[in-house]
Amino acid sequence: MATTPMITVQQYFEYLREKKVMGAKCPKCGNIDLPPRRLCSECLAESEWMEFSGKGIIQTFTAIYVGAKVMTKKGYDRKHPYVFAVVKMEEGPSVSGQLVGIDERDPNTYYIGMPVEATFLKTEIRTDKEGNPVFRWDIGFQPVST
Amino acid sequence: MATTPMITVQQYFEYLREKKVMGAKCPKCGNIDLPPRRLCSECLAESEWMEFSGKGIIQTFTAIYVGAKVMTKKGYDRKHPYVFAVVKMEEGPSVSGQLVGIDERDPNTYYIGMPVEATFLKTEIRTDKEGNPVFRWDIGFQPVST
Amino acid sequence: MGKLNRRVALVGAGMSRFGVHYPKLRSIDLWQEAWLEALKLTDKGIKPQDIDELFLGNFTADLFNHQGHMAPQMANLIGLNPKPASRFEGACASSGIAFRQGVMSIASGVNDVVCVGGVEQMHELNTEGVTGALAAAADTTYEYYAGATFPGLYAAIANAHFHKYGTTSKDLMRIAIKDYENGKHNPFAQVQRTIPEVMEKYRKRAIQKGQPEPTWKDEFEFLESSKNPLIASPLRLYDCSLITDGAAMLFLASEERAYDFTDNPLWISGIGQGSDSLSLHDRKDGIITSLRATKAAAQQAYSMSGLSSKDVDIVEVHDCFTIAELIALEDLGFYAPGEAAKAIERGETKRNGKLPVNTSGGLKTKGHPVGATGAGQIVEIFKQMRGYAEGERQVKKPLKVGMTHNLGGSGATAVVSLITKEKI
Amino acid sequence: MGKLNRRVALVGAGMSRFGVHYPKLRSIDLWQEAWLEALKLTDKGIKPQDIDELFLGNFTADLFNHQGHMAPQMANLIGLNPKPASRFEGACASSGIAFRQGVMSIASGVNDVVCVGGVEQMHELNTEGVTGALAAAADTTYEYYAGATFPGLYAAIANAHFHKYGTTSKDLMRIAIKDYENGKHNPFAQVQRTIPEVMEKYRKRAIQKGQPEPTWKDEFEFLESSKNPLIASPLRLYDCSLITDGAAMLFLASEERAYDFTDNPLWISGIGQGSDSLSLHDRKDGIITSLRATKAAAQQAYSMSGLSSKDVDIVEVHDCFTIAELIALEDLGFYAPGEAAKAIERGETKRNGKLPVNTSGGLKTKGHPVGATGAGQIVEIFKQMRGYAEGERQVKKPLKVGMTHNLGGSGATAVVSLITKEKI
Ligand SMILES: [Zn+2]
Ligand SMILES: [Zn+2]
Repeated sequence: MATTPMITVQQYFEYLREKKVMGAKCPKCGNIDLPPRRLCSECLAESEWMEFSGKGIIQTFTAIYVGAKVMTKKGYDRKHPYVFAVVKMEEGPSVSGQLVGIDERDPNTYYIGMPVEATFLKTEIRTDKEGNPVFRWDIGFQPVST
Repeated sequence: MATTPMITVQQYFEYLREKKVMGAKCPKCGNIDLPPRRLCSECLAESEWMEFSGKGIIQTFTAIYVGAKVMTKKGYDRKHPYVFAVVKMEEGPSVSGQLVGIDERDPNTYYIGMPVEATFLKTEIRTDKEGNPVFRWDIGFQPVST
Repeated sequence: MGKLNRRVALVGAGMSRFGVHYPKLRSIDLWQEAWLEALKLTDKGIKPQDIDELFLGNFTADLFNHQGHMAPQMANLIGLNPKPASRFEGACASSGIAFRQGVMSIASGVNDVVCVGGVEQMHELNTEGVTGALAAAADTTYEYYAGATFPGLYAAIANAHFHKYGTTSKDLMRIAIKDYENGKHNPFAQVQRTIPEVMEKYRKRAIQKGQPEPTWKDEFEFLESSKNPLIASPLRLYDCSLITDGAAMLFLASEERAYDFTDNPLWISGIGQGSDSLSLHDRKDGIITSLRATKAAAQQAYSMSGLSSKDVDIVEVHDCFTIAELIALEDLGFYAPGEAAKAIERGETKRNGKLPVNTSGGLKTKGHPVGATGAGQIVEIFKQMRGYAEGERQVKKPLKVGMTHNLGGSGATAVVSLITKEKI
Repeated sequence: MGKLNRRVALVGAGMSRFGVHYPKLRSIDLWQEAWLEALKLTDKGIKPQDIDELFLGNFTADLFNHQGHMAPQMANLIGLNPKPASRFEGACASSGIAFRQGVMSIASGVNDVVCVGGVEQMHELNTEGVTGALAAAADTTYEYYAGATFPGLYAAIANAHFHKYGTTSKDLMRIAIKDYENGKHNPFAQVQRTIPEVMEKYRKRAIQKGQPEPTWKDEFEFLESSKNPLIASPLRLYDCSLITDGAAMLFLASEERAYDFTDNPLWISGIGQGSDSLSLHDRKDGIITSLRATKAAAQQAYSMSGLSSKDVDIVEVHDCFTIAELIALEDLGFYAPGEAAKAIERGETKRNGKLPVNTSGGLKTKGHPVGATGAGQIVEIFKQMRGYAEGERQVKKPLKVGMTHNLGGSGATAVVSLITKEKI
């Protein structure tokens, strides 16, 4: 796999920008990691990129009323919470993401065990020298479209 | 000395705002501290406030061309450095302060051993809820007025 | 491996008042106050010349006060320069870590007497700033942009525990009610008021303002009301610890030197530390209803001392949130997974119950000056075991074995100590 | 007191390339690179299962990357959870402190094999941001508003040294020239170019641009020119260390376990740490031409090992600024106060001189990823003493005793280690 880029934090974010969920698979022991790791979390051998389906189920969640600044900037507040979720992907590993496409104020619209799929959420993190916004892309989740 | 305020960082700054250089003297061993300390730096007994004359001599100094943000905000830069000095006070202890009232670009106007006296320098540190500037007062030094 | 090459004693301890002190009292001032308090409870006194090294816990004065490199500064204030002085950081477990390293330094033969402390001055920032600084204890690469906050991470743990074991919000409320009852009797605590007293305050205020008098039939109804708003479901305000300024200090000595400071040293008979992934999503086998770092730390401490959970007479656990107290009691081996809530309901963890838990009031009422919390827990165990706990707070039964449990982040660090009256 | 209850060996070491890596490589990436490099130089290999604990040095990822609580995260990346993992902070001496605590943990009997490391990712901030973050290592209560910067504090030290001993800027330039010459031969260094090569680069660029060719008659004239601007008088650009991203890692073992990893362990025969007031103005008796923390640390290390400065064959000193290298050589006992400059002029500190100093290129060319610097110095001593130093950099004389000297802030923390080929 000499032609593929090295597994780094930055490259993982680049793939998210391209709307790809790229984890890592260990060629030695078969262990799968997400977010990806250069060194396998089971045996420390050098892993290789592996694309994920994006599908998973909610492992746990919370509706957050006093939010992180990154979220309050997006308009969430005590009256309109956002939902933070930990999702177990069908390939095995779990990952954190915001849960969207549900009614945050209605706890019946999301639950542990709910099937979800990846979506890609952008956040303005700063402006560049010309004053243009610079974005970061993160994995998020939404109910599986049927 | 029950009626005097406790020796705290905040009270030292309050005195600077009132243009008083207040150090501390240990009633037990006679040791003098500046900035003041509640516990004597020699014997850890509880010290008492002691007013300083403000006079001292330059122990060392430097003209700073790539400055702290607090100073670049005041307009100092690579072409106009400011001078940071450590001054040995006539009561014994040394303290740091900006040296003003000299020509920073002319190293002949300040030197180790030069007699100086305290001055009080204010810096805007933030604005309050109404948008009014909030200041902090620090000890600085200037050539002794003759 | 896993044993101390020399015995280590706890010979003195004290803490500043925990509370909202900025700008009146800063770290420098709080630290000096802790020294004076620790001196009071060191029977034969201690001098800077006696002390070989300083171990300081601090989470992030970097972000709270734009001050790093605090250990030499704090050493200077109590006359320790030019002796070694280091800062230890593991988020909310910072001074728990400092304590363990201080113990090892004596066992190593390098030191005979050390000072362990913690300090944090959080109120220089407003609440939004504090929340942002605390976020640095979680995984900012992969959790922060997903919206994680500290209450949020523990709320996610709580929901998983509710789902797996049927735990309820009412179970958590019992923990808050008990800890507020304890804090009332701690003159060093930030909040010295029981939940019924809080209710009474609201009642009086309503009457004063000519508003309708609230009609909560009991504490639970109050805790379900709008006076106890949701922070991150299912956690509400009174489930959470406080934002606190404070400092705590301990003196440790080798067996040879211990009696120079007191005739009644306590002994560090077991100590352990565990770690886990910083991010909650990366926990092994996806288990988040139990903290592996706590289990590892406890196992080391039990194994070093030869003691078991059955031997523990009193414990201070890291209750940054009510759910954390509940899970700690399970992970430390006091109760089987999913069983702690029932024991709490039976009153076993009350001050004069079978296993007094957080007699200090815990992080929720005593306060949680992050980097001083671990040392502060040991101050409480010291006071209780030596009979110095103030007023009603003093546990009446004999206390032979005390335990502290100090957590960092959402469980990425845990430190557990076993402190005994007798040499083991 | 002052002795290690068990012998401790250095059995492996390695570092990432130091340089400007953000955003391509972050702390997480650099740390994994350091692991792979350290593995290469551990003769018989090492596995996560062999390692009992992680000791991590980091100055302030809090301010550089808004990330605290890094030790469990770094432990996770190399398979160490749930074992203990702690972060140690003493500004630029952070991983020197981590190293000493790791040594003590083995001597204490608690651990047999430990991993010590350091990591810092500085380039996430711009230069102004980095300067602001570094200011947190000085006294922000009493020095920062007086205008203190790090170069400024060392410049004030330099002026005092010039005044007292007649030291000159030319003396400092000789140090820079020597360290750049060493850095050229270090493939892990941030700048691998001698001062004459830097001059040549400027010459070529001028010719290319059709500008008049510079006519510096030697390195000194270049270093007095506008190409080497004043940062804080008398210190200029090439007197200063670099802003660097990097990580370094070491493996330590008890005597019983050392031979499981190599047939040629090195031994930590002496180690010491000193502290001083954070602020320069508060130094004892007003002495700032010498650092009391270095003297205390060296005295402990010499006393523990029974060695003296005369026994040292090679040393990495903390040259955050040229003046710091000069003063270190005096404080460590190699030269009398005010005498180091003459020895440097005689060439004694060159790579094949009597006392090779900073063969790695030092902080000024190898780079200064603050929290990784102390561990990085030990990587260099390990490579030199084991004969692994790359190319021309390898010192030819036999190296029986190596020393490292790691400073924090303007001298508020110092750690000194003595590493020997033979057991002492
Ligand atoms: Zn694998
Ligand atoms: Zn005194």
